[in-house]
Amino acid sequence: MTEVIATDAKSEPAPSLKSGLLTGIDSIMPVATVGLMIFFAVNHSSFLTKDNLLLIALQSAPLMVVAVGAALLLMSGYIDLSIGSVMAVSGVCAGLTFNSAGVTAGVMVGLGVGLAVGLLNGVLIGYFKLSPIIVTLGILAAGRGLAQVLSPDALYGFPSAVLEFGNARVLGVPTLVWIAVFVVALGALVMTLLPAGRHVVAVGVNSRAAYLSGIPVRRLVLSLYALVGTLSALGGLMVVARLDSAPSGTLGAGFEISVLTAVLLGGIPYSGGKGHLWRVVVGVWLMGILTNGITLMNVSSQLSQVLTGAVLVLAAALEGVRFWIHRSSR
Amino acid sequence: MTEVIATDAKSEPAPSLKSGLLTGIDSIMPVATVGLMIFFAVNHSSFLTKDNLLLIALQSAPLMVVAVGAALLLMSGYIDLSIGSVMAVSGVCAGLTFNSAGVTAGVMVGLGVGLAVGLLNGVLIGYFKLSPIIVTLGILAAGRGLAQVLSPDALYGFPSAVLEFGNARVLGVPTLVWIAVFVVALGALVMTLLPAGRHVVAVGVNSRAAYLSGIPVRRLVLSLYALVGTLSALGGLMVVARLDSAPSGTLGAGFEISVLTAVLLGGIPYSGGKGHLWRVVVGVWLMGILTNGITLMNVSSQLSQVLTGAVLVLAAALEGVRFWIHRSSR
Amino acid sequence: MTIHGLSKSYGNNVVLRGVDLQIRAGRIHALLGPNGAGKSTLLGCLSGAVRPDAGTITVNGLTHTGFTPQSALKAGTAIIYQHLELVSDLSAVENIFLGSEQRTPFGTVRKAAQRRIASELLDRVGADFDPSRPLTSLTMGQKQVVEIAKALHHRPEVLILDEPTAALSSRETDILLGLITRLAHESGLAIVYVTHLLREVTAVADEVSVLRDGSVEWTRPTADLGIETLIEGITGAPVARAATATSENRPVQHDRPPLLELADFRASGAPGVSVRIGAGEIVGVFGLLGSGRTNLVEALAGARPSEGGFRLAGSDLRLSSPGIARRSGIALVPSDRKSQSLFSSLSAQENVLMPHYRRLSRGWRRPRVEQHVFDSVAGRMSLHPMSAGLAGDRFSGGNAQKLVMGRWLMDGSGVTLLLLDEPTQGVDVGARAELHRMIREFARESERAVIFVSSDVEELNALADRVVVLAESRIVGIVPGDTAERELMVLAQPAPSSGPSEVRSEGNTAA
Amino acid sequence: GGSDDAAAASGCETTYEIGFSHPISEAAFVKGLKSQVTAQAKEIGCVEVLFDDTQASDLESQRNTVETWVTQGVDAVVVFPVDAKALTPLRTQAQSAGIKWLQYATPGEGVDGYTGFDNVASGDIVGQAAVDWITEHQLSGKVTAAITSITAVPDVRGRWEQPQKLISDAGVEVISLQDCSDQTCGLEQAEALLNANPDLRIYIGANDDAALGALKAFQSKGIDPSEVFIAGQDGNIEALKAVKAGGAYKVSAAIDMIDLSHAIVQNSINAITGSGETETEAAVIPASLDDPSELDELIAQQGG
Ligand SMILES: Nc1ncnc2c1ncn2[C@@H]1O[C@H](COP(=O)(O)OP(=O)(O)OP(=O)(O)O)[C@@H](O)[C@H]1O
Ligand SMILES: Nc1ncnc2c1ncn2[C@@H]1O[C@H](COP(=O)(O)OP(=O)(O)OP(=O)(O)O)[C@@H](O)[C@H]1O
Ligand SMILES: [Mg+2]
Ligand SMILES: [Mg+2]
Repeated sequence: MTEVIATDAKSEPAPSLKSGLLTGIDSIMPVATVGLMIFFAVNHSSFLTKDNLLLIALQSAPLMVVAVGAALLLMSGYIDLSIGSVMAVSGVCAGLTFNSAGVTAGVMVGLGVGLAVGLLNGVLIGYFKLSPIIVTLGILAAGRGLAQVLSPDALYGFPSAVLEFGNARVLGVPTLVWIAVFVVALGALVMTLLPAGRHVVAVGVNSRAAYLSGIPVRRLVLSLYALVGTLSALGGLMVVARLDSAPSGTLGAGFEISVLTAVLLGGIPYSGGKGHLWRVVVGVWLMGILTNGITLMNVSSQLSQVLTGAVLVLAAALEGVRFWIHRSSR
Repeated sequence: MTEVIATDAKSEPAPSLKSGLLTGIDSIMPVATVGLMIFFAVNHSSFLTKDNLLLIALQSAPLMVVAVGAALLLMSGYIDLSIGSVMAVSGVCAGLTFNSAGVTAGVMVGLGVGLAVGLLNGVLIGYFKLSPIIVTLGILAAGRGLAQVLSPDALYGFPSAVLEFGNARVLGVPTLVWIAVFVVALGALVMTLLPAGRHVVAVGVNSRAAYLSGIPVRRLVLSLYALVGTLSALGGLMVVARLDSAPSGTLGAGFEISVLTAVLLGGIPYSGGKGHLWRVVVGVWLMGILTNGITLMNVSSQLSQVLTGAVLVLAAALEGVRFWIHRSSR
Repeated sequence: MTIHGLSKSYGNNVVLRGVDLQIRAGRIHALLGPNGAGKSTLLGCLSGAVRPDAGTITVNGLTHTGFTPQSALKAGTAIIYQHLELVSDLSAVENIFLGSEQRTPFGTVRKAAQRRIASELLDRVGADFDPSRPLTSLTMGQKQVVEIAKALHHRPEVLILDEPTAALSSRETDILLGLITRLAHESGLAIVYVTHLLREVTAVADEVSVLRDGSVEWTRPTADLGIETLIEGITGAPVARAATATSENRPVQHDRPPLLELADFRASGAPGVSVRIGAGEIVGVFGLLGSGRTNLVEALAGARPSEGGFRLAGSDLRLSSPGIARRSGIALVPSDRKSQSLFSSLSAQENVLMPHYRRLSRGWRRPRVEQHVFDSVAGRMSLHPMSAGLAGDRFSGGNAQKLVMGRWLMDGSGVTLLLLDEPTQGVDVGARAELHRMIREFARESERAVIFVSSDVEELNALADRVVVLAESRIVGIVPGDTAERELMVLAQPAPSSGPSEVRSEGNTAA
Repeated sequence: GGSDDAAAASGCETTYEIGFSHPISEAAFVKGLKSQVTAQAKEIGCVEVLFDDTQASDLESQRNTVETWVTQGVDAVVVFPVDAKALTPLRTQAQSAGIKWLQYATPGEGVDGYTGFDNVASGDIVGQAAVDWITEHQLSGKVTAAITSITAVPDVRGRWEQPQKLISDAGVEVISLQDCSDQTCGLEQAEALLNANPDLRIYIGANDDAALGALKAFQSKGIDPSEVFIAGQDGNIEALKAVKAGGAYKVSAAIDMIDLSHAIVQNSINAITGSGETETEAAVIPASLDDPSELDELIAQQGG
């Protein structure tokens, strides 16, 4: 799907064994995911039902939407830790608007707030060159506080259209899943078909060289932060629509960690410049089935943490193996 | 104090105005900290008492100890997110040993476990080249689970020596504060006087060049992770001694975020290679007085989050200003 | 040192096929060969940066099958890499001693002693800057000198230099050549010297080996060799005229309106520069190390702040960023390829096309068009290996340079003013002639001009219509392109501090 | 203790300073509780309450805050300890400095007072209500149940242990007992469980938030609300309104918040002055449609 880096194997036919090994390793993560699915399927009869798989897709939808934005940002070498709070602020703002000005207005306001926070991040980081981690950590704290100031009381019971939207299905598939698919497709489109996709990667690999060759680096960074802000807001709205409630204290709390994990699981290194969007999709899906499987199998909460940790370390190990094989092919 | 990078101002006498401006900007963070202290002192009579200041030092001691290790690691371009769980695992192991085999054995076991986890991280990351973020995130999850498996029930009521140690004072200053001072001094020593200090920076700036100069990069990375593991264990033990309890579920939870924040506040960029240890000390202290002042002034929890966020963004902005002025002086 | 049967391949790309070589103490052994022949790879095997697949290296009677950087130093080999491998945020002293610090009995660093020794080493290689300055404040050339001092500090028996003069001006080159001659003939070091500048070979080398396609073609004493034999050995073909072409039938464009006019143009704090450049002109910029050449071309490309008059093709411009400069048709090939222009992990095709994706697209990208454009540039530059998908950092130095040059020399790049900082560094003789031809062709197209910085007088003579000579960031002379080296050097000497600046500015406006 | 400036200004002899530390500030219920405590303090007069900002049961943060109060010399602290054992040394230190140490939500040894509600009773209320509902509809063995826990706060384990025991004894299998205390998690857990166990009809939240999330799952699945029994604990306003709406959300073990917040302040004052009752267990009230007027009153308490 979304090849960000043309691999050697593609342009010059390598000896079949090694190229076979390489593609093999590249697909270890998907294979591991399938393996995990088989494990759960064997251990719980209802895992591999259409309903359950659709459910995983539905539950992963907000994560997927935000992860696409975060992946693009990370490919360009930047990071956004404010995601969870952006979801809360925009969810709360939308919630406040739903009841007074209607659903469409609420959605607009929610997305607008996300865009605004994204622009703020982008200006501070892209134009004023402030540290991405500190700035977005700051916005994370401030945003959560702001959300609670805006809505000290619980915010719930929106117009029925909200909940209906959260539960709606098209062709048997939940609308929210369609939205996620749409966003992934959009991301893939940008990365493969649009010039901007190359620019994102260039900035991630060598931002000075990108700047010197005339790519508007600051504007690109600004746009990416704006994108992540907007997608976070969208993710927040998706959660709100499903809950029919916008709990300012907990909405999206810790979401940035899940996003980061999914994106890193997807093999995008922190230093940027690499990665395939479809592997991020696998990363999100892996996290989704893990939570689902653990819930179904009623694993105790301690053990489920050990399990999650083990999966992460394993993912890192696979990543490592891939790295070694690629390297020795140098 | 601990100058990691010789600044231009030092080596080639620049025009006095600019060098004045530079030192001025370099000390904005300390000045801001003092400013914040004055603000709190004016607004709350008990802020600037000896007891309260000692209390802040005491409460910051575990953070300080771990932050020194994390700062060195970050300077070399690596990161450890497993800190909180390492504190928990080693605290729990120590706690299990205290009652059966005595205090000294417990401390040894605790530090040993921290060292072991650190070595594990170091081997996976330094030798097998696995992704630092994924590996340590994995260890974070797995470690917390492990701690809870080891001690599903609350672990408390240790030999009295433990609590006494946690509360002891030497020359009127808590022993734990002395430990923190000692660790900071040790870190400063390494960074300024020992070859290892240069190697850490070299690896952070250009690890390939460091490798080609004959620096044993993998061993250095391993040692740094071992150091962070051991210092995390020490931090965990300090907390345990103060609590007289080793709660496996919450001991050290989220500590890695505080550590990262303090270190980044201290101006060590994520990409490594730069930074002054004394500024990390200021970072830790700033976080300490902020929490303390907010508690004293009874700021509402929402507002306090907004405040904390604002301080972070401000810190990033100061860092940005510093960067610009340094740059334009080139 | 004896090398026997050394082999190395990357994937299916066989780089070294059983290299045999003998290097004797007290001799300078030049290693020549076209770009991508495997020279750097061979040297990497000797320094521990690359692990050979097969073969042995014997130093002082001890036989090794491979090195780590540490064991190579221990065995007595020291290397200066083609791409400098220094730690930019440390000082020169710290870099020189990195990994082998002088220690007190307590294990602490002996800073004063290190500084003293570093100063001595730098003196020895003819440098006079403060060794405690951080590396970021040094120019390319000064960094090169630091790298040499670092290698010497290890008191090696075999000193390996991979194109050490590619980024040096002729004065530093002379100092360096003098230095290695002394080291070989007086101190008895064995020296392996890789270069693409053939007059250096005839000047200092005792023996020459030519490496082609991963194996040694021949090894001969320099005394029997002429330049033609060398070129033939390297290119594998009889000397083509183009390879030695100089500035004949060069039209000087007095009649045409100037394409570029600089009026008191000041590059980030430097004194003002005024000059006019006509369409179709190729202007060389000459100066000593640190004379402000890089500063000037970077400012012209919008990469550094600048003030003053800048008029291109009749319109006044304010260059606030490379992006804006680019849209006005200005492009730069910086001299520091690794950190400023190459996208190391991106493919060759992406490296060449990066600034052009938008232009080549119709909203969405057109892979076939992209492929076609790349193939045609790569073909014209004879890129080796001719592989669109290979990552930028896997190309040899000269071929990587072709990638970043090809970025702007391609057809329809939309560039009218091309700025080149050391455009052919690390490019072999054959390919250099080819690049020169392409630069000339580029400039001949309507309404274009090229400004290039070069430390190589031969190159200036071969390419430039006029040469602007810089000293301390001021224009101290504008001379014809075929001006002899001696004359250029005299002009480029920094003036005594009381020098009357009016005299210089007179020459500035000559067009 | 006591800031006398403020005392003079407000016409009090002395104003007492009380620190109230609840480590889950982000929960909707706690926000309501805090404002109610402030209101009660105003009503009682001559007392100032300081609040802790600790979130997500962060032990370190809680300890630091309370320690700061102790050093500052407040008159009393009321603490909902993340881990009571871990705060014992601090309690001793406070008490030896003459500061009264009261606990909230969980009783403890050696404390100067206790204000709370009975977590076991709370668990009993929802558990018993579930059992009654099972019996009434004769569903023993025909349906399954899920319960959530908050293992990070082991002191409130009555909330899940009681219902687990009661429901199992009533012959209904508890197919899931996992951590969950917010709406998103309740929703996702319930959805997954419902898919796997179409006979899941009983969902007991360790707090109201988890149960509210689960409610959405049952609703969107389109299951007849009369066939479902959802219960939560705490009695936050959103849950009370869900109960009042008469759907699947059958009951919330609601804590009488006025009672509770009044006692938090009054018990502290009593402990400081050494006179009067210092131990109160606020009523845990089964808020359900069985008693609509009670339900309305509880909603009114929270300004609904
Ligand atoms: N890491 C690598 N992975 C794959 N191929 C490589 C790698 N490094 C070098 N090569 C290939 O090895 C060949 C020889 O490269 P090398 O750098 O040794 O050439 P060179 O003779 O030094 O050329 P130049 O004169 O341009 O510096 C080239 O074809 C290059 O593409
Ligand atoms: N980053 C920097 N910080 C401080 N001084 C600098 C910096 N870069 C260049 N200089 C100084 O500016 C002057 C001009 O440097 P510039 O790089 O333009 O010279 P150059 O002629 O291109 O030299 P080279 O041949 O080494 O590339 C030199 O004195 C140099 O020391
Ligand atoms: Mg080379
Ligand atoms: Mg230069």
